[in-house]
Amino acid sequence: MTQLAERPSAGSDRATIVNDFTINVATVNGSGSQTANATIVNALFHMGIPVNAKNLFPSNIKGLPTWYNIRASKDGFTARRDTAEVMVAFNAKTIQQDLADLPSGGVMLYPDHLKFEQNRSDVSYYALPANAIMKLHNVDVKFRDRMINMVYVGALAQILGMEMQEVHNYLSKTFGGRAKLVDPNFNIAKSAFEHCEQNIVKSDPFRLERMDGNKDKIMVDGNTAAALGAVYGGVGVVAWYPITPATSLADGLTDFLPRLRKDPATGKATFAIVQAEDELAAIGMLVGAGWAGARAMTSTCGPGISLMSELAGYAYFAEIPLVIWNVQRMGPSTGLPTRVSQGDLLATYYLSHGDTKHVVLLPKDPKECFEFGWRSFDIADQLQTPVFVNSDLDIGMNLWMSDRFEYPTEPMKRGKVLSADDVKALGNTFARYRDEDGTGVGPRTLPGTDALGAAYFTRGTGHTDTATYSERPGDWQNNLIRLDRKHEYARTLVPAPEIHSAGSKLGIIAMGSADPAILEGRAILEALGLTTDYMRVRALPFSTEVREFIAAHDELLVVELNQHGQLAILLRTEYPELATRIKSIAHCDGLPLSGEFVAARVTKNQTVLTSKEVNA
Amino acid sequence: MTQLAERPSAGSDRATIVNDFTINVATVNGSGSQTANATIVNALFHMGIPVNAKNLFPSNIKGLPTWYNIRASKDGFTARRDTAEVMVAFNAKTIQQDLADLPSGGVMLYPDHLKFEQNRSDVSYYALPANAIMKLHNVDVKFRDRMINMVYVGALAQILGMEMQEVHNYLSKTFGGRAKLVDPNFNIAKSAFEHCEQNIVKSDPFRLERMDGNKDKIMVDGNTAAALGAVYGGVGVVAWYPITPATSLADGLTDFLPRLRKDPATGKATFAIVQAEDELAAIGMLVGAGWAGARAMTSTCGPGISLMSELAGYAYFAEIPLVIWNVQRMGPSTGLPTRVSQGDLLATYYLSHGDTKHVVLLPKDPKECFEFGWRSFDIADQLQTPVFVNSDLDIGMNLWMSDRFEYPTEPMKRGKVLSADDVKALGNTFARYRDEDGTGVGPRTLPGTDALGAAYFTRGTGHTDTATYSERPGDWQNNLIRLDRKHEYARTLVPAPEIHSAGSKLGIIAMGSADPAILEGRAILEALGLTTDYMRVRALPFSTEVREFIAAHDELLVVELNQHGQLAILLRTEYPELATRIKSIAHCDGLPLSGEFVAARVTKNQTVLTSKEVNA
Amino acid sequence: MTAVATPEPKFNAVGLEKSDYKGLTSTLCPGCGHDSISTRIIDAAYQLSIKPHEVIKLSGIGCSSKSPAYFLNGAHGINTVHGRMPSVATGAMLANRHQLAIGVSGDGDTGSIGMGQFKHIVRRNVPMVYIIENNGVYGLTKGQFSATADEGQSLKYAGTNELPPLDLCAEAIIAGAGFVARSFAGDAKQVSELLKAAMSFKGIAVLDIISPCVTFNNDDKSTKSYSYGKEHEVPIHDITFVPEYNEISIDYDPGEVVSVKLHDGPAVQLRKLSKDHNPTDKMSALQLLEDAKRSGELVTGIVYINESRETIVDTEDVHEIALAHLPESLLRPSRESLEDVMKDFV
Amino acid sequence: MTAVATPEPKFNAVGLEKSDYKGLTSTLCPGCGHDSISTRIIDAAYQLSIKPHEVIKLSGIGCSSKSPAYFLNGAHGINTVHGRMPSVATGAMLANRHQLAIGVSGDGDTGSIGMGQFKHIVRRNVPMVYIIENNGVYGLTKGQFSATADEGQSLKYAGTNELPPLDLCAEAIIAGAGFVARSFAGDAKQVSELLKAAMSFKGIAVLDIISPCVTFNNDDKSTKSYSYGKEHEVPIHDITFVPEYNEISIDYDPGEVVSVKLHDGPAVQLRKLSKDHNPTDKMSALQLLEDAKRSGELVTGIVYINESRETIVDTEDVHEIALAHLPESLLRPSRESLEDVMKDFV
Ligand SMILES: Cc1ncc(C[n+]2csc(CCOP(=O)(O)OP(=O)(O)O)c2C)c(N)n1
Ligand SMILES: Cc1ncc(C[n+]2csc(CCOP(=O)(O)OP(=O)(O)O)c2C)c(N)n1
Ligand code: SF4
Ligand code: SF4
Ligand SMILES: [Mg+2]
Ligand SMILES: [Mg+2]
Repeated sequence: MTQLAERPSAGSDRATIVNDFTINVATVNGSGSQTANATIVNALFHMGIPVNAKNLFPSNIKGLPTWYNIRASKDGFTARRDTAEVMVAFNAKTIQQDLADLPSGGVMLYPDHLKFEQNRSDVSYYALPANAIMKLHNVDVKFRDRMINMVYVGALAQILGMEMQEVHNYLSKTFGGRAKLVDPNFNIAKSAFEHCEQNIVKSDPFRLERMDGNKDKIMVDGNTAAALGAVYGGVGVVAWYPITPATSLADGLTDFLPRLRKDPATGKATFAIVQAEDELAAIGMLVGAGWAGARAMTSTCGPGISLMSELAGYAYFAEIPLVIWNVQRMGPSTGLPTRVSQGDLLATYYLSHGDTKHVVLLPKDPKECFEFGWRSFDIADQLQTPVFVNSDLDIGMNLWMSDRFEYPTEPMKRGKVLSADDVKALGNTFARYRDEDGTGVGPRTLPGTDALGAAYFTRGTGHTDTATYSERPGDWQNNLIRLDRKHEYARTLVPAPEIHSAGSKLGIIAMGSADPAILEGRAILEALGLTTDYMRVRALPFSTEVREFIAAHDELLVVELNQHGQLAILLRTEYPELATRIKSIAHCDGLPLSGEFVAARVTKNQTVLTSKEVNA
Repeated sequence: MTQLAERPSAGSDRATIVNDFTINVATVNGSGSQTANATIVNALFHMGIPVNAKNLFPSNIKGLPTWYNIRASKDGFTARRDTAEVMVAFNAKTIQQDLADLPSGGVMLYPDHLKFEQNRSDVSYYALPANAIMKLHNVDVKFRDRMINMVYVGALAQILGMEMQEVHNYLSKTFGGRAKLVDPNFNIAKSAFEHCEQNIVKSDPFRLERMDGNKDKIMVDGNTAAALGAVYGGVGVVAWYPITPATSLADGLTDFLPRLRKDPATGKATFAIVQAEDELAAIGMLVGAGWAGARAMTSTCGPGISLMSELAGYAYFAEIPLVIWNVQRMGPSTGLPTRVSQGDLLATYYLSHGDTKHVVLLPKDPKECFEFGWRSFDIADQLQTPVFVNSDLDIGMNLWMSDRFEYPTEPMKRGKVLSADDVKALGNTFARYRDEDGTGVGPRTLPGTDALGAAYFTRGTGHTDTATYSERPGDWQNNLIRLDRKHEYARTLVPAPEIHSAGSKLGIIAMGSADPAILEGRAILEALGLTTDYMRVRALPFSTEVREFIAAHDELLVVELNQHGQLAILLRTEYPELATRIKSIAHCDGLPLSGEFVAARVTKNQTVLTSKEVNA
Repeated sequence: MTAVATPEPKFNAVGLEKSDYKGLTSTLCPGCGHDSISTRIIDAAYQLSIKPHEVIKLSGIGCSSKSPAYFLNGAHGINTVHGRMPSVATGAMLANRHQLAIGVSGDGDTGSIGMGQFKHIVRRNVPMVYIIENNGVYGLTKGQFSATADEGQSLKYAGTNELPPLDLCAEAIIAGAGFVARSFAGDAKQVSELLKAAMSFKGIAVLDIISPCVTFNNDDKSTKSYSYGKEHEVPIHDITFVPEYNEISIDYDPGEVVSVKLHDGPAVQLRKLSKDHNPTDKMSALQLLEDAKRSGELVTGIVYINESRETIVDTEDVHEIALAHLPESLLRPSRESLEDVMKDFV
Repeated sequence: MTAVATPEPKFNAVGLEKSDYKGLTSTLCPGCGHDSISTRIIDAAYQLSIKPHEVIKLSGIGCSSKSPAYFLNGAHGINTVHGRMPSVATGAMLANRHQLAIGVSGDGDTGSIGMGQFKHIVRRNVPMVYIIENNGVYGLTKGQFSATADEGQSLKYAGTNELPPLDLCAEAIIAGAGFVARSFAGDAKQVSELLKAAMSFKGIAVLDIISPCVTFNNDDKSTKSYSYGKEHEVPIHDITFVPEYNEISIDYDPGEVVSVKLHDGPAVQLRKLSKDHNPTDKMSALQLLEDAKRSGELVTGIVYINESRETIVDTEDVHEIALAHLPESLLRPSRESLEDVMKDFV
């Protein structure tokens, strides 16, 4: 077979664009385009081309429009782009609009049975005889919908220069080498490839070429990574309730735990996974497990976070370690369940009534999801408190090109747990909530500790430092002051911000999945002559480095994916004396940020944007 | 009978202190001291002496220590005081500590059967033959515990000069004039009075004297006032779940609604009250009722607020009017259920995940509870959103001397509700979420509207302005921007702050039940030569006057009854350019603030307290 | 209407066509049981000549809970949050007692997260039709087991279910429901008749309708599949909804037919089929369910019916004018009354 | 121990005195039913020679839920939030399968806010003793009706209750509980024997104990009062807990006694009293409850017992070493295994 990319480009006088464009696959959801799309992503990845994928799917099971964006970026940028040059238009309902969305010079691949108006002359149209190919291969009607997608795989291969060998490799891997599945799929792709080879005159400039951009990289989604991190973090009890986009994190645990965490000696599970009846029960189970001494976690998102509010406050106050993965989706309310946002920062930090304040970690990508997967348990155990990890739908459910995961660098930190011997050595007594070392953290014992004086009573009501019930004003106040001291101590335990200094007085601040867009935005700005510094905040409460960065810059732009500029709000709250330097660039339409957006908004920003102006 | 106060004071060479001291009654809870204490409060009130009462009760039903503070203040101050001069020590368990807590020159009344060490020589001891008096009156053992408290009523009357006629008046009123109940109680008091007359040599300077300080005042608690306000606000559906200190608000509705809101023509209820199975169900019922067009409300506190989180976000986003009374108690978690705090400001303002932001009203006293009782419905209907009213245990459950309630000054405002005719006039169509007038509020129809095109579908998911489902980024963003516009509009509808200007550059900012302490604190400071201005914030979001007040002062001290200085946090967040002027004085021990505390902290405050320092 | 003989009159008694009862086009999977139930709701409302604006449609979250958008466009609808439809329905019916409430929920929405509210709405006897579209899985979150999934069942994605299923009919009966029926989305006629009866019932009518999820739980072995239902359905009786009680035609042996009169005129006529079952006896109803569980039969029909309980609208003695529509004169007492009340406070 | 005949040996088999099982002094109202149940728990644990540190005590919120502080000071206790004790117990027992969990809840805590979690913990068969101290009111919030209050009952403060009571025994049975008993706090002997049986049962044992609230609901007419209980209690059988099955002495006519063997040796011996009741039959249990409701009898004893279901600890196949105590070597897989997994991602 001849890759079209190997032939001289015909019909286009524009310069060839290699490994630097985006393919947008428009299909109907539930039609089984996942395999086809994953094939493309993996083929590009194995051709050494930096790639990333953003799945824009609807909140239903079958029949609504869905788009899958695959970006090739020779420079290694992995943010979503605002435009896609190559449109695979396989959805009759959206084809006309999909055409309209193409940039000038774009490419339109479509199955020849779809009718639409070719009302643009500035794009290349490639019709694919999809039905004919399916007929040729005599595909069982049951599999027809799914396998027809291999037509565009083959066509893209031929037209753009994607290697068919890599297509084959991926199909083999995904179907476990079973020829009965691999062959029919591959053959359809091949037919499409051959059709293009013979019939299509390439009139566009886009090409894919093998390069060496992905050394030591892996392709993985953040939820899988988080699950794996938790497995290596020694998770004991998982309690969860299905909800998009948090479900696949629990699925990851359901897959990996039996594989990696059965005791080889006995075959017994060193874990338990419970699908709870709802999120109130899920967090209740964590409270019980954390109290009893197992590492306990859940994965959920906004509605679940709201439902967990009462028990999250209980765990904060009764000082019970547990980990809550909040894979954020778009709110308020049910919102857009299949769209991304960073809208739960305030909700998680302040979750529950009455002066509660939590620890929140903010991973940026699958690699950090893996790390926070295990580290969150260490932090929770050391602080004896709930730890939230605010991932999001983009990190959690999309395939990311990621650095390889690093095996935990330190042994587990289980915090101040007294054994029976410890209690005996203390004279058969201990003070559960006494702060001996200024960290605000007291010692605890676990149920079952066989020593007189080891037992204590845990409650959500006022207590002395020996855990006895108290309504005395002084006891109450001392306890809250100690909890605040613990919050200060937390600043020293949580991951410090990641700082990119280029000597500018203009600093960008962001968190989590905004990172790729910031990196690309900074590169665009740099090219325009505007150098920026950048701090990626990795946790609440803020560590001292956060303040230092802000103090060292004249103007700070806080770029985030929510409506109210929540990170900016918290930074201003924390640093009133620096508040006027902090400007908010908040955006909230359900799509991951793009580098173009960041660059445009930073350029535009010359006036002070207070939260009020942003909200107006 | 001779009031001791009418006799020349014997055995004390100190100046007489008239109508300006505090009585602290220490008893065992569940022992039935309410009647006795209420008698004292009411007697003072009817003697024209400004009075107030703070009940410090434990979170159980029977047998634990409880204190009841009654303050007489000729100057009309109604804040809690840090000390009480007159101790009625009727609790064996606390009597020794109660003695220790007396200020020098204080008074100790106690039943002569209680043993304790009279280890202070700077107080006056008055022993009361309580058991003997009970025996004299042959009280049935069933009523003994309760009625013995009348002993201290009679003794206080004689020793301090409280009028026995007023004691009798109150007993008559409270027992509906039934002599069978009035007489035995009064007779015990009388015996105690007579005992004191004959046996006690007054050695203290405290006296009560009739004055004319309470014209046009009433004595009432805030929960009763709130319930009554809601009755006059046209509440339709009440759904609630018992929780201290919110229960008596619902009880008020259960009392007043049948009395005031049965249709005289049919005898039918123009309301429905449901004790729900929990707070999730309570708010669910409000959502249903508010959506269907009835005025709907609940009363709850912290744990209930947390549980309502998901549906509160739903109501915000689906734009359903309802009213939530949050009678704040001490948190986090179950906390101190019978102690006061202003700790839910952040929790209610930001309640629910994903960029939700609510309207919160902040009443200061029963009168304002009455007003917000009806006005909150107007605001909720006009804005089509949940309205929180953050009262607290101090306002809600304590007896306050209050101005008389004012009948609603305006007819009900039901907001933009389209009738069948309206819809027909619009051509049988309307756009539920279209912002025609820049307020952010669209028109709604109620279920049952008999016009083609009147029905629409309410949801917590993304929608266009005609209420059809949408995942389009632009639709989503427009909707959130409109909701923010509505938030801006809310600033113009909510009660503006109350401002006391005395031309100072130092401003105090507070909210709710902190008011009496601020007023008294300012008076103390004024006497010391420090003039302060004062703004009492009455709602979130802040109206423009709030900013103006801050901008007009060099230094602002935000005094509040919580741990983290939540009002200060929100003010700094809102006005970053003024943030450095705003200092936090937050206090959180479960007791209402006192004027002495305010004065002392304001005096001490010379350095900038940031939230971080407060938290440390 | 003309007297020309047509199979079905085009307009019903309130002058509406069948199409006036339609909703939006469904976005559920083709073949989903839920869609056929929506069609039955359209049929029943049309046949009962209900005016769409007199209906309110309510649901929680799930594929099932989406379906109120797919019938009766002319009725106000509210898609609430997961598991909390019962409380919202309670509030709505108190605010406007004259609406006919049709609630649609799923086995997850009712049996898992919503169990507490379900029990309590039944206990309060809120007048409404409460439909559970029971497919044994969480459709919308892609096929996890729900609380009604078969014990020991294995699914490719969800693994093996180790827990016994809850029986939502038994739950409803124990909690005090007066109308409890089980049916099968594949049995169009029965579902239609049940719906008409339920819509005419005074009090809460709980319909637990097996409604296959063709995408995640339509395996032959699953008791929630079409094939299982078709093979194992055992209707207890043949159900006919009779608009006017006195119109009941006694075509059958009297012993063969039980007629249950409903409060406002209509009745349901139950012609005995396979089982000897007295649907007015609670224990017999529980026994029927228990037996069915053991035998693996999908027993359908009215499991229990008893219209004697008062509804919440009665016990609350709610005004005839819907609370939502009361005039200010009835909502705000007089100025004098306030002065009067304040006398208590001096 | 000496052989001198004393009424009760001072030390039990693990060498502890009764006082080693005490808790703090109660702060409940004098005479509260809950306190007598605490005393019975102390008795039972002492008699079973349970080591206090092997117990965990759990509760929700309410007067009843305070009581874990008043027994077994030597056991870890956790007073959770209102209605959510079941989920906390689930997590705790998964984390440490070797503890004996004793949960104390109220009728409000379980029947109102906690209904959903209650049904689901029963369904999951979490091994524990689940005690409902049932007084028909919310004691701690001062006397509102709970979901088990009598229909039509009037109380001075709470007014009249218009709703039918939920029967928490029936709820437990329907949800799949293997040990369901009703008792009366005034019947010390029965409560003690039931507790010992429940503590020895494998799986969840639900005890619905009528526990009078002397402050708010102790009216003669209330079915939750001492006087009502004393007058209307009808024990089904005389219950004797037998530590070793083979020790059962057949003092009675064989037909008069049913012995139910428990998994680890002990048994309960039930000598028939007033009623013919087969406690191993689910329908018969439901019938018993239904009849009792109609007759107004306070039928007490083991309503239903069946130890056959697996507990959650079994179905989850949890390690013999408590998850809470696993060493790092079993909690963190090897470095190589991670390399191996990552191969999936390239
Ligand atoms: C609080 C909350 N938790 C979880 C979810 C995610 N969720 C959506 S639908 C659903 C289950 C629906 O199952 P079921 O009620 O059986 O409906 P079906 O889709 O099977 O018709 C879940 C768990 C949610 N929307 N809200
Ligand atoms: C979320 C929440 N809502 C309400 C309350 C208030 N509350 C405390 S105890 C209780 C009811 C207790 O009743 P029950 O369980 O029957 O216990 P009892 O006091 O009668 O023993 C309520 C409503 C609470 N603590 N938490
Ligand atoms: S996933 Fe199942 S329940 Fe959901 S629409 Fe598809 S078939 Fe129906
Ligand atoms: S109020 Fe009732 S339940 Fe609570 S302690 Fe007193 S008697 Fe017991
Ligand atoms: Mg389902
Ligand atoms: Mg109770």
